[in-house]
Amino acid sequence: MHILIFKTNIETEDARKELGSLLNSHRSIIDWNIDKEDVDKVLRIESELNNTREIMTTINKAGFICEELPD
Amino acid sequence: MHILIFKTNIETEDARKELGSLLNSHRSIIDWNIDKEDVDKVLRIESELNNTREIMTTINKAGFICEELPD
Amino acid sequence: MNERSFIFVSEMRIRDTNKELSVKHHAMELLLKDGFDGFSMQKLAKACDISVGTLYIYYKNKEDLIIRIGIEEGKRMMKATMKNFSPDMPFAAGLKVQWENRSAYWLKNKQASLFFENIKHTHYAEVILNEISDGFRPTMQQFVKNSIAKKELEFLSFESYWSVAFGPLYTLLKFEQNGKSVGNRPYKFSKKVMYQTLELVLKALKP
Amino acid sequence: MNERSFIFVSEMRIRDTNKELSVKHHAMELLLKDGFDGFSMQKLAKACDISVGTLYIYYKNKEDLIIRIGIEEGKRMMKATMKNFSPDMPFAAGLKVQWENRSAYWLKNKQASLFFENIKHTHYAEVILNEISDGFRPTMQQFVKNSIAKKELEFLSFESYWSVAFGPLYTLLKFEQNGKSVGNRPYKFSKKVMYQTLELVLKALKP
Repeated sequence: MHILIFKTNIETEDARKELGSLLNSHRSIIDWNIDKEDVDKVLRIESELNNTREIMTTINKAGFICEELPD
Repeated sequence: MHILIFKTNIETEDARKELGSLLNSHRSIIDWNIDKEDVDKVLRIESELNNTREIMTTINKAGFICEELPD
Repeated sequence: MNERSFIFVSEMRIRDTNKELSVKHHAMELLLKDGFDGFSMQKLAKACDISVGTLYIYYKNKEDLIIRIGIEEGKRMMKATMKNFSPDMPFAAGLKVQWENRSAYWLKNKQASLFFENIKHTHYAEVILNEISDGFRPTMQQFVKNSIAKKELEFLSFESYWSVAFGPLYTLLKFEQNGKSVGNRPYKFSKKVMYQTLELVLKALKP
Repeated sequence: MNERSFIFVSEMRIRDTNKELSVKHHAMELLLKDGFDGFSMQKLAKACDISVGTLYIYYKNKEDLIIRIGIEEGKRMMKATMKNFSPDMPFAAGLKVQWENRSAYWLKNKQASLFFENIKHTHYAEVILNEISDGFRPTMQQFVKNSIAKKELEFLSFESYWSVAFGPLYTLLKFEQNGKSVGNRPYKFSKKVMYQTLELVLKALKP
């Protein structure tokens, strides 16, 4: 399993729901959560694949900011 | 007795000392203190006279910011 | 002009007890919320909806404010603790009055009680204690001395005595404060449990 | 790329115990300093000198971090409290072991002890308690039950019992934590005073 960490702009409940429908239907994603308290609204994904770039593109296409958070 | 309250830019120990030599030698001033923790570096003066303007001018002349803090 | 005579200030204080109480209430609230380091005159003025200038008329700075509020409230607490109490009372009767007075003050003044709990750890404690415990400390010491002389109380180290005489009471009051006792059990202070506990404490301290 | 396999993470955890201990230490320090509301993952990452991203690999969010650190440390505390203890012990011997274990843990783990003091007032307490008190709570309850059945302990309300059995001990430990007892008296914890106090408590609880 791979853990992918992103910085996002998901703030509202609506945005969270929209993201949810994207991620919940994604074949490789086992679990995910957003830390809404964090300034970077950190998105943490547990994925079966090492597919950082693909997930980032998917989320960006839906109109959200989503960047890698460096180690 | 009158209590006069000012907003200043007295931050350093040196500035405080310089102000001290001004105020300690002033005929009308009974006691004074600066709240260095405060963002406005509040100067609180206990004076025998109602001489807000005169004291303000004296301090301004010495090169410090000193303004009335409104009620 | 922001100057005003002390006579005017004194009159204002008398007329403006509500404002003073509001300052005290909000100061304690902020100190409990943000801690002593996080507290500031600016935040307090905002919470009280008065200008910082007005606050500085009454108090020289944060230190002065905390200490003077602590002294004022501390004196009220000491007075409440001493109600109907005399150091010449039999030990059991005297400790009962102490438990009743302390629990009554705590339950009626939860904010102030918490404030005193927290101030213990700060440098303000010493200044405040020195101002308020005139009379209180000697009276309590006399009570202990008399009780030992009358053979109504064991001779013990001070901390051993105090932890048994008052530790259980403050444990119950802290349960009440949290609404929960050990292991998250819901808890509501009751006089019945207090008196039951006092009985045990009196048994422990009897020679 | 910021992805890494769990196997790698596990290896890192084993190799990097120092980093994990550092996160735990700094988390408790920050929580004590800024409170639970003032604490953030960003501040913690900064204090540990690691990136926020690294922190999120280990913990889902602030809630997850506080709870997991609480559970881990809580289990350590429970284990320490249970050392050489059995619910079948005579009451006096059992309570003595409890006082010895609890004071030893507190004195060796002051930061964690303070952390548990403070977490009591938060919503994290319940989750953590449910995870760690398996075995602990039933054992302590069995001990009390046995002692009452053997007529070694008075039958009392739970809070009355607990406040007398442990209130004085934690009062002494808080004196030690502040370096001061009542009225600003300098204080240093001593086993002699602890055992003297335990004697009184045992006397109080004996039927």
